[in-house]
Amino acid sequence: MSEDREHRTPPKGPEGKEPSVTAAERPKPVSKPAAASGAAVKPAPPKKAPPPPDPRVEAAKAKAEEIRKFIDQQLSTEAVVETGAAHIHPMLLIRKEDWVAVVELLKRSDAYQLNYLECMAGTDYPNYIEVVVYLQSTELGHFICLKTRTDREQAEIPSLCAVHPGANWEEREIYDLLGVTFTGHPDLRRIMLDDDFKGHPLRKDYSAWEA
Amino acid sequence: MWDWRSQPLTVPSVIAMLIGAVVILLLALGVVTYTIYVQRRILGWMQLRIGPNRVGPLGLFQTIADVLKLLIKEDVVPAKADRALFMLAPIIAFVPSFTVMAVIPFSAHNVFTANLGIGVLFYLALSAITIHGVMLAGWASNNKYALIGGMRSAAQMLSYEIPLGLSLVGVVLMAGSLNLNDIVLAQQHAGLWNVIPQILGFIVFLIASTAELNRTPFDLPEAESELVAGYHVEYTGFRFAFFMLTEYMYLFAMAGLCATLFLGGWSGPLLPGWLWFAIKVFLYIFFQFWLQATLPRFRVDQLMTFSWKVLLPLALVNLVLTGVVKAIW
Amino acid sequence: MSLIDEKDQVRTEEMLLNLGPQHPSTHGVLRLLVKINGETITDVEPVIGYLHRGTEKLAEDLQYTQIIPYTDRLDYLAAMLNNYALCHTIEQAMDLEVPERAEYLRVIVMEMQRVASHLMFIGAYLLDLGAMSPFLYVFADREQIVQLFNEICGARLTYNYMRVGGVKWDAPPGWLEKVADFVQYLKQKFHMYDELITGNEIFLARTRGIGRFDTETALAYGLSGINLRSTGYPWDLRRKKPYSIYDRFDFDIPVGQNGDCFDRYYLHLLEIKESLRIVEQALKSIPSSGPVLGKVPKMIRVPAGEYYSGIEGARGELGFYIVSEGKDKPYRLKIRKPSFINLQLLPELLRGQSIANVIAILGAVDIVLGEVDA
Amino acid sequence: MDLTRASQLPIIEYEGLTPEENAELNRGGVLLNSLETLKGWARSNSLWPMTLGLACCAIEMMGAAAAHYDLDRFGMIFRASPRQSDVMIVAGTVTKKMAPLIRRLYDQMAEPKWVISMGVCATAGGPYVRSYSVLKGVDQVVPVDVYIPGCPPSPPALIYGLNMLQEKIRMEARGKKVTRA
Repeated sequence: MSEDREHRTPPKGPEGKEPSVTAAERPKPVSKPAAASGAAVKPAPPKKAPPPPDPRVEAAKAKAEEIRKFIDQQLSTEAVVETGAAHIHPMLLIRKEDWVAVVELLKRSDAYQLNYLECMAGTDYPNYIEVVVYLQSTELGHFICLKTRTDREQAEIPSLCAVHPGANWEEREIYDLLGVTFTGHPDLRRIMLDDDFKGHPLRKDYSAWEA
Repeated sequence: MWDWRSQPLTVPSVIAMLIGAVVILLLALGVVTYTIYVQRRILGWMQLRIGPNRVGPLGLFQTIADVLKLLIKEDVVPAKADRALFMLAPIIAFVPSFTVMAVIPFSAHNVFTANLGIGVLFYLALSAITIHGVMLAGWASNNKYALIGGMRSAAQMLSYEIPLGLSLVGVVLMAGSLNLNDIVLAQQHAGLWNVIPQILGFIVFLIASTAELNRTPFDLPEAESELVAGYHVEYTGFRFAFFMLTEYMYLFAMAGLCATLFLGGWSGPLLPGWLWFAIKVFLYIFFQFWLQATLPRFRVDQLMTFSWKVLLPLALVNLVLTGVVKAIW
Repeated sequence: MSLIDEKDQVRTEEMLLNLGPQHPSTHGVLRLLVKINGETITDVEPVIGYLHRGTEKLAEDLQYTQIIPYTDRLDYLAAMLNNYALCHTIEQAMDLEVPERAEYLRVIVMEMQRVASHLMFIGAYLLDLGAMSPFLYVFADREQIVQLFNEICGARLTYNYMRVGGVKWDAPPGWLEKVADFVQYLKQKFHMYDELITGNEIFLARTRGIGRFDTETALAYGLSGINLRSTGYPWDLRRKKPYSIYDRFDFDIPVGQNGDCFDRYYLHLLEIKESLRIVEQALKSIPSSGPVLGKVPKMIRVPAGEYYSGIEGARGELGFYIVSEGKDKPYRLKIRKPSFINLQLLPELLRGQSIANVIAILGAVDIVLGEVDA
Repeated sequence: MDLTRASQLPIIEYEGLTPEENAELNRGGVLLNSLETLKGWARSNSLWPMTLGLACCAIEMMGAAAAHYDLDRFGMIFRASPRQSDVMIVAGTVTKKMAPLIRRLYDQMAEPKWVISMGVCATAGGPYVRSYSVLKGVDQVVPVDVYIPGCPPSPPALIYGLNMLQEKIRMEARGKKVTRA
C-alpha cells in the first residue's frame, strides 16, 4: 500500500502551506489514471477505443479553472491552491484559511449558487488529512468538489456549519472518526462512539486491538 | 322480582349472599379471561392473522396460561419506588372494578345482584376511585413514563367522566329512577329501548365510555409508541395482572352498563334474559375491539378539546331535549 | 392541555425525558434526550451511534465485491438500492457498461424495493400513531415482495443481488409474470390504503400542519428524498441526474405542498404508485434474454482517483464516495447516508411541540438506524 | 393441555438430589410433578418477548410477529416494557455503546427471564466481527439461552428458536438441566 501511495503524494511541508508549485505539477491522481486505465471515451456505446483524454474530465478541468478565476477575482489569488478534476467533476483544492470564505462565496454568488451540500468526507492520507465536500447547485445544476487539507497531528479545519447547517453532524462524524477539530463548530462532540473511546478509527494507523 | 332487601338477615341468607357474590366474581373472571382471548382472536381475524391457537384446543387456554405465568413471575418493586404506594395502587385500582359488578343486573331472575336505589351513582362513584389507583401507580413507580401516563390517565378520566355522567342523566330522566333494575323495567314497559329516544345520549355514552376505558382511539395513558406502557410500566407479575384485569373488568362492567341503560338490559323476546344480556354485552365489547383494529390514537390535547368542546355540549343538549320532551309528555 | 397554552402562568419544572435507545417508536436504537416543560418540548438532543458498526473502516479491508453485502445492512429496508448505489459508483469509476437485461432487472428490483420500503414506512408510521392494523396489512403485502426477492436471489432481507457490471442471477422462469401479477394486485390494494388511512379524521388531525419546514431549510440542512420533496421542491435524482435507464420511463415526481407530516406520509403513498408504474413499463420492455453480467475483469480494480455518485434511495440521496489507489480494495469509502443527514433537522422540528407530537414528527422523518449509524 | 415431549420424559432428575431421593420423588411426587409441569406449561406458553430490535434482524422479528407468520398463535405478544416481558430477543448487531444498556434492560426484567440471540451479529459479531465498535457476541453481557444462526434468520427460524426455548422451559421446569434443547 505504502509504495503505491508514495507516487501520488509528493513530499510536502507541514499543513497549511502546501506550496502550489508542487501541487500544480502533481496532477490530481484522479483524472489521468481514470482516463487511461478506464479506457473509455465519453459516448457510451463504443467501448474499446484508444485512450484519448476523456472529454468529460477535460471539461471538468476547464470548469475548475473558471471557478478558480472567479474566486481569484472575488476573494484572493491565494485561496485556490490547485484545480483539477475529481473523476468527472471539477475539483478545487482550497487553502485551509479560506475554506469557509470560499464555500460561502460559492453559495452566495449568482453565477454558481452552490447551495446544497451533498457529501462531506474526510480521508486520512499519509501526510495530511483531506476534507472533501461535494457541492450542488440545485437551480443551476453545477456540481463541484472542494477540498482542503490539514496536518495529521494537529488536524484543524474551520467549520462550515455557519454556511451549511447540514454540515453539523458530518463534521462531528469526521471529528469522531478522523480526529479533525472543526473550529467554530457549535457542538463538537463524538457522535458515533462513546465519549471515552480512545483513538480515531478511520485513521490508517488505528488498530482496534491496541485500544 | 327477587330482592336481597326483602329477605331477613339470617344465617342461610347471608350464606346465600356470599355464594351469590362468589358466583358473580367467578363469572366476571371467566368473562374477563375469555374477553382477552376473544380480543386476540378478533384482532387476529381483522388483521389477516390467526391469533392464539396453540395452547389448548383453539388456543382456549391461552389467557389461563398468561395469568398463571404472571402469578408465578417475580414481583419486582423498583428500588427508588415508593414501596407502600406502589403495592397499594393495583389494589385501589382493582377492588372498585369488581365492586361495580354488584349493581349490574345480569338477568331478571337467575343471577342476583344488589337492587340498589342509587345504582347509576354507585357505578360512577366507585369507578372514579380507580383513577386514584392509576395515578398512584404512576406516581409511586418513580418513572417518568409512568408519571406522564398516570397524569394523562387522570386528566382523561376526569374530563370524560362528566359527559359520561351527563349522558346517563337523560336515561335516568326517562326512567325516573337511578335504580338499574328499574331502568330496565321502564324500558320493558315502554316497549322501546333507550337507544332510540336517547340516541344522542347513546352516542355520547359510547364515545365517553371508550375514553373512560382507555381504549383506542383514546388509549393515551398506555400509548405504547409514546409512553412504553404508560402508568404500569414498572409493574411486573401479578401486580401488572391486576391492572390488566381491572381494565378488562371495566370493559365488561361498562358493557353491562351500556346494555342495561340503552339496550334494554336482560329484556328481549324469546331468548332467556341472561342470554339477551350476554349478547348485548358482547356487541359492546366487539364494538370496542373493532375500534381498536381500526383507528389511530388521538393526541392528548385533541382529546381534551374533544371532551370539553364537543361531547359536553352534546350531552347538555341531550339533557335539555330529554327534559323538554319529558315535560311535554 | 391547559399546560401548553398557559405555560407562562403555570410554573412547572423542566424534566429530562430519555426516549430510547430501546423504545418502541424510535425505529431502532435512537436515543432522544427530550427536555420537557409540562408537555411542551424545550429542547431535544438526538444521541446516535448505538448501531455504529464501522462499515466504512471495514470496507477499507475488503475487495469491492465483498463490500456489497455490507451495503445490504446499511438501510436494511432498502438493501437493493444500497447494492445498486455502490455498484453504480464503481461502474461510473471504471466506465463499465451494463447489459440491457441486467439494467432492466435492476430497475425492477429497485423499484419493488422502494415499494417495500415505503410500505414499511406507512405501516410503521401508523403504528406509531396508534393504529395497529395497517402495520399488519402492509407487512402481508411486503411479504410478497420479499418472497419474490427470495426467489430471484435467495435471501429475504439482505439480498446481495447486484454485482459490478450487472446482477448476480437472471430472473428464474416465470418470475417476471409473478411480478406483473403482484403489481396488479398492489394497484388494487393501493386504493384501500388510500381510503382507509388518508381519509381518517384522527390521522389527519394528528399529521396536518405538524412538523412543517420549508424548502430553504431543507436545502440548507442537505435534506433529500421525500423530506425535501414534501416542501414542494421536485428534487429527484432519477430525473435530475438520470442514472441507469430511468430516462426511458415515464413517471412523475410527486411533491408536497406544506412540508408537513401528512405530506410526507402521502408522498410515500404516491411514490409507491409511481414505482409500480416504472415496474410495469420495465416489464413491458425488458429484453427477453441476454447476459445479465457485463464484461467485468475478474478482479475489480477501480482506477486511482476519487469518485462520488449518488442515487435516489428510498430515504433520499444515497451516495458513495470512493478514494481508490488502483487496487482491488478502496483506500477510503464514505457513505452519504440520507437518514443521517435528514435526522439533523429533528431538533429544530421538535422544539416547542407537545410531547405527543414527537412520535408523529420522528416517524415521518423516516429514518433507518442502520443507515444513520452505519 | 399441551403436553408435548417434556411430559413424556421417562425419568425426571432433580438437581442436587441423590438417585434414591430422586426415585422416591418420582414415586411419590405426583402432585409436585404435575405442579411443575403446570408451571412449565404456563411459562412456555406465555412467552412475551421484549421489543429490542437493534438492526436488520428486527425487521425479520417484526415479520415473524406480523400477519404472515403471526407469533400471536403461540401466545407471544410483544411488550415494550422490560418489566413485563419474559424473553429478550436480541435482534441485531450489539455495539459496545449499546451493550451496557442491554445489560440494564436485562436486569430490569423480572425472573424468570430468557434471552434469545437472534442472528450471527448478536451471537458472535457476524460480518462485523472485525469492527472496532461491535461486541463479539451478546453473551458477553447477558446469558443466552438460544442462539439462532442466520443473517438475518428468517421468521421460521425465529419461530423454531422460540419453540426450542419453550421446550427448554418445559424441561427445566421439571428439573432437567438443558444444555442443548
